[in-house]
Amino acid sequence: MSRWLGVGAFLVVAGVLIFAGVAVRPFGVPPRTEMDAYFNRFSQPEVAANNAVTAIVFDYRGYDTLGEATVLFTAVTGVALILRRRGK
Amino acid sequence: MIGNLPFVVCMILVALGLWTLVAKRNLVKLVIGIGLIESGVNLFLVALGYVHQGIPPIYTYAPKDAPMVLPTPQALTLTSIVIGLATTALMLAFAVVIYRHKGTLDARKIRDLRG
Amino acid sequence: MSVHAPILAIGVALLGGFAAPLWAKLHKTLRDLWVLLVVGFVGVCVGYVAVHVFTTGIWVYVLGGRSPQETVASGGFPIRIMLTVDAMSAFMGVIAALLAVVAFPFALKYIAEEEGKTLSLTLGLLLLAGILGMAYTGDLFNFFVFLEVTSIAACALIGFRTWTSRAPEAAFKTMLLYSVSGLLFLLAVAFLYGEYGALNLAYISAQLSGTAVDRLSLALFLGALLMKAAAAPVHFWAPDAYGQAPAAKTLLLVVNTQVSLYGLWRVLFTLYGGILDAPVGWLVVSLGLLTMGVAAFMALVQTDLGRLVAYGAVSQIGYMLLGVGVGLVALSGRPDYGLVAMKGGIFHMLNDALTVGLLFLCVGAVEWAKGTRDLRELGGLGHGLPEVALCFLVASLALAGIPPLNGFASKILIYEGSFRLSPILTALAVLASILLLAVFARAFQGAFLGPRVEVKATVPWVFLVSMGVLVVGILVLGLVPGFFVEGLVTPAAEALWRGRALYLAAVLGG
Amino acid sequence: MTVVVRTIARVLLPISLEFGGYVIMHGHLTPGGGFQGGAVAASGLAMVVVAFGAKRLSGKKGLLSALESLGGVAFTALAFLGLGLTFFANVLAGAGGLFGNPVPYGVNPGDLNTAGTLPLMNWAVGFKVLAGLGAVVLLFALFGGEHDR
Repeated sequence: MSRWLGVGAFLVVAGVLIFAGVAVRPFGVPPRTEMDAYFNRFSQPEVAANNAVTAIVFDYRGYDTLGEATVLFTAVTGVALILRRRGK
Repeated sequence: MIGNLPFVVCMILVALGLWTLVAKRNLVKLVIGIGLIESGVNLFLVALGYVHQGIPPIYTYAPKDAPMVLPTPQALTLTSIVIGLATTALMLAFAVVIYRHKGTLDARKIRDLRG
Repeated sequence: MSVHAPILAIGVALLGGFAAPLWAKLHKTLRDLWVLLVVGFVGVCVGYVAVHVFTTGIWVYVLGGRSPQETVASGGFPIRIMLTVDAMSAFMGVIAALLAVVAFPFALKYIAEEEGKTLSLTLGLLLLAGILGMAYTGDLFNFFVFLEVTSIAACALIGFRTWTSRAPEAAFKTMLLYSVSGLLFLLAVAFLYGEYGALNLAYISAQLSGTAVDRLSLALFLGALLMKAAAAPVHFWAPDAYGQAPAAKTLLLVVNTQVSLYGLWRVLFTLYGGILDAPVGWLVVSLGLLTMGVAAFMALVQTDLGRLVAYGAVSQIGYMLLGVGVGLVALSGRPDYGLVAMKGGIFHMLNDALTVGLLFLCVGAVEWAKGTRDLRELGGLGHGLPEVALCFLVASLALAGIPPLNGFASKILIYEGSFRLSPILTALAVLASILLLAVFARAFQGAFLGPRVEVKATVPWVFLVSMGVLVVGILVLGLVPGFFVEGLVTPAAEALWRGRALYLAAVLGG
Repeated sequence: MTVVVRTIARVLLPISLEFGGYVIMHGHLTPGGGFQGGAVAASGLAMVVVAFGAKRLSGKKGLLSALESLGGVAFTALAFLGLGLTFFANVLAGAGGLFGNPVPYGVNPGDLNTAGTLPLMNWAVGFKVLAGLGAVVLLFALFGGEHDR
């Protein structure tokens, strides 16, 4: 009984997700590109970088990268904490 | 025309990941389920940035006058991949410690914490 | 330097976390001093930000621009990440900083050197930085990044006691839930990015038109943040997590839950404030009632003091959801009682931080002195540890909402607001409070009353100072609540209630 | 592991480190950057752990964690460098000094001495990722070995 309930709930969620994939917007034709067009246009004059992705990662959204580096650092610290030997 | 097929495939990946979380009881398989959801979301993000006939947003020796794909989703995906890696590493560390204590990875057999 | 105060609070906490292991390699005392210095500095920055925001309004800080106030590029859309600190964010920051200032000195004494003190202090600083980052950011993807920082740091701290099998188990469970919550959040952000090509909260909020995809994103946001805030159907990770983490760090976990709630308020009131309808509010209200009921009943049957307090903490989440949920239901017409209930819910966040924090510190002190938290083995500690017993008593009464303590001050506002919406809500909330009183009376009797027993160790004065600060806070907030409600809570509640237009204007101009 | 694996690991380690360094160095010109390059280099470290066993490298744990902390501190310090304007402001880009050459708009062959703080941040993050991933692999390997014995 509860098993079929679970399967039903899962099917509903999967159906909603797939519907969302169809409904979101046509593939390959982004409707709003002001921000990305700005990045592609100005990453060279403003940041002096040919690679717009790196310009975003380290300049326009550099703060996200700081957070990301923190996540990695946190995870390594966490693994070190979890796998430590006690009494050392 | 492939229509929205890429988005649908990403959503199917997410759904498969959710199914793994609901149906499987092995801790490592649960971690794999999280990984599946994450791959689905990351692919979805990258697919959102695609522009028809687009080239990578890098100017070094780029072809002239081709449209560039959107760079932001690629940057976001990079961030989210690293976050996923961190999550996976930590969860596997917990799984390893649980295995050492209990000698099993079956989630049904390790439940001390109930109620 | 003062123009940079919001980012200094976060940046210095991150720097403190990165550098703490390096100091520990030089000398352990240097590391302790460093941690205290960093926490103190962060506290000062947060306080400065709060005073500034409460007196002059929303503080926007653009990261990486030529000037901190250059919010939009030519064309009228924001391109860089920005911090947007309004009264609600500042209020949340104050709660976080307050508990951090109390928790870190306690942790310095509580965690033994050979049990990984350096690593846990590092994780504590990173958790603090993540919480502040979540509270201050005005960018959806950035919120996700810091959500993950807090998730990972919190789970590592939950798994701290690796020599027991329960801690890694609780940590694994929590991490699973947190990962799913983070990924749902990211999926919601991805949908919104696909529709509007932007990540800035205010900009997306101005563009939202209420399509099917927008509503799906709202559902994903709700699921993600409620999961992380330990609301009822998915609350089961919280007692395990709170019970297993070291007591001093549990304080930060409590704030972590609250900042997820803050994220929920932000999404509901600011991001979706323009298109929200009452059913979402009723959903939040019913989840709130469910949470307080389920948690109070579960607390009745606990035999572990830590888990009992943890269920008490979960039940308080229900009151916050109820208070703010009533405000959500009333959002379209904006009658007065909605604001009253919201004031109660938001004031309760501060009160809950203090009372639950104090309870967890008491549990930590009991475990320090006695080596166990099992209520069947405890008893008679009131003779050996009178100060701890007093603190526990004050905190339990405050949690159950007995006047003149602070829990009453906020609960009465919630009751008042929810009564005008429907008396049934108030009746259920009062019932849950009575149940909690019974639970904590039993806990107090089981742990502290009874024949005198020997205690292994006396409680160090640092513990008592930390606990004393919280007791003073509880008493002050309970005796003169009007001052704080006027000065702190009302601006914060107003920022959500009517502040959406101001928030958008501060970022987008005009 | 056998002598074949060890020899190949000896040969491949410098290559993977060098390729990682290349990816980090050209992060602002070609696909790649600090994270990707760091991961490439860390794969070399993982190979060494597999080939020679974690025991022989257990003394390097402290070094790796210190390197990771240093990378994080350096990255944050570079972000603080912009504090004259705002946190994370790229004060070196186009300023004429280190990595300060300007870049015109359009397709060009690329100049290493551009992009201001970006290459420096790439290096900081690269070292951080190299040390972090290396430390994770080493910790897992050490823990498993302890358990089997």
